[in-house]
Amino acid sequence: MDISNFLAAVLTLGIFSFLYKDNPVYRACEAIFVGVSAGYWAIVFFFDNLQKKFWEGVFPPDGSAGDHLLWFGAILGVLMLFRLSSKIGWIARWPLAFIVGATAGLYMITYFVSNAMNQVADTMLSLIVVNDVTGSIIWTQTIGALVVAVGVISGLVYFFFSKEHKGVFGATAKVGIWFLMITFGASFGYTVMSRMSLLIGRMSFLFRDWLGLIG
Amino acid sequence: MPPAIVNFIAGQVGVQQLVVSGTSTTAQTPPSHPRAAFLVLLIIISFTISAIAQEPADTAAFDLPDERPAPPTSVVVTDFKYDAGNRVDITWVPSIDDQPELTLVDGYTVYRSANGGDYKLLDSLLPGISMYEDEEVTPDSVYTYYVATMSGKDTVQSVVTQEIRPEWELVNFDLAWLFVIAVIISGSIVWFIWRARAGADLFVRKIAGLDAVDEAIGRATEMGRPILFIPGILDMDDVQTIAGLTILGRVAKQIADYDTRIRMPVSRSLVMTAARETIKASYQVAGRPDAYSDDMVSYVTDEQFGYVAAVDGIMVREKPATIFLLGAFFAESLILAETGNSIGAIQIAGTARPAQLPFFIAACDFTLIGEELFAASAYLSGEPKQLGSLKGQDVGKGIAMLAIILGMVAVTMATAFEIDFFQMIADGLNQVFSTKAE
Amino acid sequence: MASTIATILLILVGVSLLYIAYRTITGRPVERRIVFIYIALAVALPLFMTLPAPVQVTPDVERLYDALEELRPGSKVLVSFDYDPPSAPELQPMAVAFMKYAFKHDLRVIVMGLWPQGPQLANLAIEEAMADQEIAAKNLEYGVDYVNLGFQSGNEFVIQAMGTQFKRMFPQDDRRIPYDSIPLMANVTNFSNVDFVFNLSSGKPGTIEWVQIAVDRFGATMGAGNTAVQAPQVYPYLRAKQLHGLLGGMSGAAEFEKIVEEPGDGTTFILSQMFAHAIVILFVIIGNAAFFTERRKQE
Amino acid sequence: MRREVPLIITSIAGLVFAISFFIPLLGDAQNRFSDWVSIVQSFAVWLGLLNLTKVSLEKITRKREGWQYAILTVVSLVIMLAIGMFDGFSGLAQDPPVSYREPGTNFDWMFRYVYTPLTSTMFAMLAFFVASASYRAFRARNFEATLLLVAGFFVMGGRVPLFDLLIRWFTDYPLFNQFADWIMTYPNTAGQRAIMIGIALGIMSSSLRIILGIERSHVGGQ
Repeated sequence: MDISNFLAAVLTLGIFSFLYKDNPVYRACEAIFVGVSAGYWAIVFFFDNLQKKFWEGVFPPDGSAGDHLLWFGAILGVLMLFRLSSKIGWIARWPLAFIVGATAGLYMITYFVSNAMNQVADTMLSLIVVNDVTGSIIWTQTIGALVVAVGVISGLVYFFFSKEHKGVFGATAKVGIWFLMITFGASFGYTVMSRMSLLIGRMSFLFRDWLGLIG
Repeated sequence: MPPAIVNFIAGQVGVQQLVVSGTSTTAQTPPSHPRAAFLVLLIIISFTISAIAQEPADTAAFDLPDERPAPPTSVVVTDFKYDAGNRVDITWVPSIDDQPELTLVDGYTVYRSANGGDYKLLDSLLPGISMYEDEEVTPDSVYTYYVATMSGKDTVQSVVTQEIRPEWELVNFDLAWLFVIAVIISGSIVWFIWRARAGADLFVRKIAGLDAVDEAIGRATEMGRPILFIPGILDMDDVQTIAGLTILGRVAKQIADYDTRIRMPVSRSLVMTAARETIKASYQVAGRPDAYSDDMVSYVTDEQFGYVAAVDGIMVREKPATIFLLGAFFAESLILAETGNSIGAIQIAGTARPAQLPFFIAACDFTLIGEELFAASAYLSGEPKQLGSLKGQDVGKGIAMLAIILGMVAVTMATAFEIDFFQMIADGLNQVFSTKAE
Repeated sequence: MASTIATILLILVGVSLLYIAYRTITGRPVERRIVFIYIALAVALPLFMTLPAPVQVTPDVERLYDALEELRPGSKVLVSFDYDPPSAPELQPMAVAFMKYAFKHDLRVIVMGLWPQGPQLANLAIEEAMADQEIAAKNLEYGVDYVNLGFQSGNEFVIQAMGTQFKRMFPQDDRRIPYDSIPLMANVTNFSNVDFVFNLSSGKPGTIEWVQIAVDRFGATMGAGNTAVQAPQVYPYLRAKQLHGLLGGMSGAAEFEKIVEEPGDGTTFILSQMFAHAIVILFVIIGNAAFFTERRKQE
Repeated sequence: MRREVPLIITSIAGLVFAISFFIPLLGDAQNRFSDWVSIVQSFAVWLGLLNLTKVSLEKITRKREGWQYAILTVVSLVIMLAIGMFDGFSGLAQDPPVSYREPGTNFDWMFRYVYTPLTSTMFAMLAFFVASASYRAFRARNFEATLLLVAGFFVMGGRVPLFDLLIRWFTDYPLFNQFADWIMTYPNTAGQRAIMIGIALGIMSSSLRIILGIERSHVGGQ
């Protein structure tokens, strides 16, 4: 038997043993998982970023001029490590402030452009979709356009907080919540699908790669 | 005459020369006078007509193995608008021999000369391509380009383009509308925050889930069982956690009034500190500071599944009558909701994470959906920055709804009745909102 | 043989559900561990079965395929592997099928990852694609026909910087070859020099960030494969043509395998997927039947 | 000093990224900042590792509940780091250099046979929990939840050939597949889009607050 796969199988079954009940084997596997995954991340970030991008960026192996502005990144990074100390831990807020600011600046526009503006533009749909050649109405797409338009507007009405949900506005919000529920239903179905796939992957590892029972 | 057209004609001349002489071209000075251009146009037309007339002969010539492909035509270089002066675009019309069913053309090569120096190869491109973006230019230099058709080892060059000096622009006017709308929304957010700070009364509608809170706490009191509050698994830097704790403030006050017990295991030490402060303050407001104890909030572990296992244990052992799940939740949402459900607790949940919301809706009694969580938090806290943001966002939603309705009506009218006026409005709106890069 | 036994067992499982339904409705629900056993069987047994499941290719998958078909041989495709091993059962079949398609159609593949595990999963996918006889016969050369640029930290900021220059974020590839020495990357400066971007994503950073930055800001043409958890969220992008095609979850993988005619794990697993869904649906129905009987009694 | 400096840093970083959309000349500054973000994130990962070590060692020295497992965590962490560092530096010393995670290295072996099964199985357990929740918790308790579950059914049964196999006796037409597709393409898109626009505006307002210094929780203010 392949020793590598055997080890992987033992670890797999060790984690699954939690399903019966919490037990020392599971907790041991969990502890190993935490250690190995922290080590994995640290190594990858060390070699692919710190060594490859930062260090060889500042001191290129081919002897060309280095990019010394990269030092700023490293200095900010080192400040981050001060968080481990309770006395001067506050200084770690500087790099954090940098990351938070940069992310806020980038997101502010990217989300606005891609998730608001372009979506609004794409919802300005013709409620009548006509076949260019024959000139007749394509009913499936016409209904689809209507569904999208009504769904988006009523959904926005539901999330509009400056007006009480009464009268026509309230009725629209009601339609909005129905649309949201169908949306969440779709998400629900897809999430179940996703979770089942994860299990299928492990099962196929156990029966195919390890035991070799399936061709 | 716009330079592009001059260039276009110059390109055509180059082709014709090639066809006639069968040799590669030299640089052509484009005709500068409109009348000269017209003359050139006439020549082109006559050549084209003669080419059509000779078509059979040409097709026969196609099959010869040593046939050289035609060069690309109409090679035009344009400065890319609204950049830092570091991009020019070269476009051309592919060689007429570049047809999917023919294999004569292997692709194109683009050459550049900077400041009148030698031509250097920039890139080899696939057949069918008719554009190249050169992003290795600077505003300090002047460039000329030519494109060549590749066929085996053979290359046939186009004419050389006009000289171009990349220009930089300060402001990207393509995005002017984006900027205007962003400023309107940002401005209204700031304005509303300012108004709220000045003490203006900003209206926020009632949130349905909040009504259930009183009832749920009352039920726990009747049954004499504790209330469990889970603020998600993220730290204090997540807005959902903060919103959860704001609602906790209100819940804790009610609990103090009713003299019920609260139990709050958390997965971050900072959240523990903040939650203790929140509950303590609420007990003080309720006039029962003596009833508060630090044991109400306990830190469990940062580890996701470890935390879930511990909370599950608490649920099963202490059987809380009411469970609040308000904050940022991940895969653990369904495990918590399921266990809570199995002990028969009333569950009030809320998160802004779309992937977890379905599970809460299916397994809990009340769910604050997405933004409702923040709205509830703003409503309860009355904090100016939260309230102001909420109102400002409503302005954004208002604009979105209005634009959609207007655009929809315009497009529909334009399609149904083919009225130009509506088409104009529809196109205009689309231009304002669609920002797709080219 | 194994297939027959599995089928018989599965039928028995189905029949025993009736008993569970009876118990639950009469107010004696079974323990959760019993439920665990059911789901384990529903997933494991179909792995031994050889029933063909009729996979139906949906328009979203077709759109991706059409977009790929438009690429001429020699086109450069950037594939970003933004997922980790837990999502591999859904995304790896897509990756393998995509690689096989790309190599068979002489597309030049540039691989990268915004998740640290991505490049290693890419290596696995390439390994598997290379095992195909037709592809092996092509003797594809690393650095010329395909390249693995590796991982870079910075999440969406990596995409942002790549908009100007790939080299900035990937000074060397995963094998530590300098960017400038890789023949395939010789004329690739940024997104304007790749013909198509394909993104395999299971979260953040992933398809959403790629659309926001690479597509909407830098004008890349993009298609994506997503885990089923994420897929519903990117449908608005699909409608607005910010995305050209989407493979969603295991069924998306199976459909893609069908349309590119490279049957693989997606096709094999779809049967298990089907039975798992059946069990979940049945459990929801049983649970609700009990819920409503209970409620009626109370009234 | 403790508050002001981070607030200024936040505003500058935010402004550069937001405004460079409209002012192309800021592109270079933005790329510089992206470099730094990338490097700071590596340090954040190492911070996590040091934190984990610190917590685990405390647990061990104070013999807190589960300290034996903390030993395992530290040992496996050290082993992983040692293997990675060894593979990495010995690879760099070779000519041409070899990556630390090339197929065939010890680090790659650890990835394939230790890391992958552990992390995959951890998440695969969710399948069991979904199943038990569907039996014990997902209830059509009101109209909204009913709508959700029904939509979920159609998607679950339509996206795999489940419902279509059941109607095979009547028709070959993939009715449920088409319907699931319709749900995804129209109502789902509409709902997601409404949520999406709302979230985008929410992100815009919180980003604005951060850049303008109104929101200060990340620098320890309120």
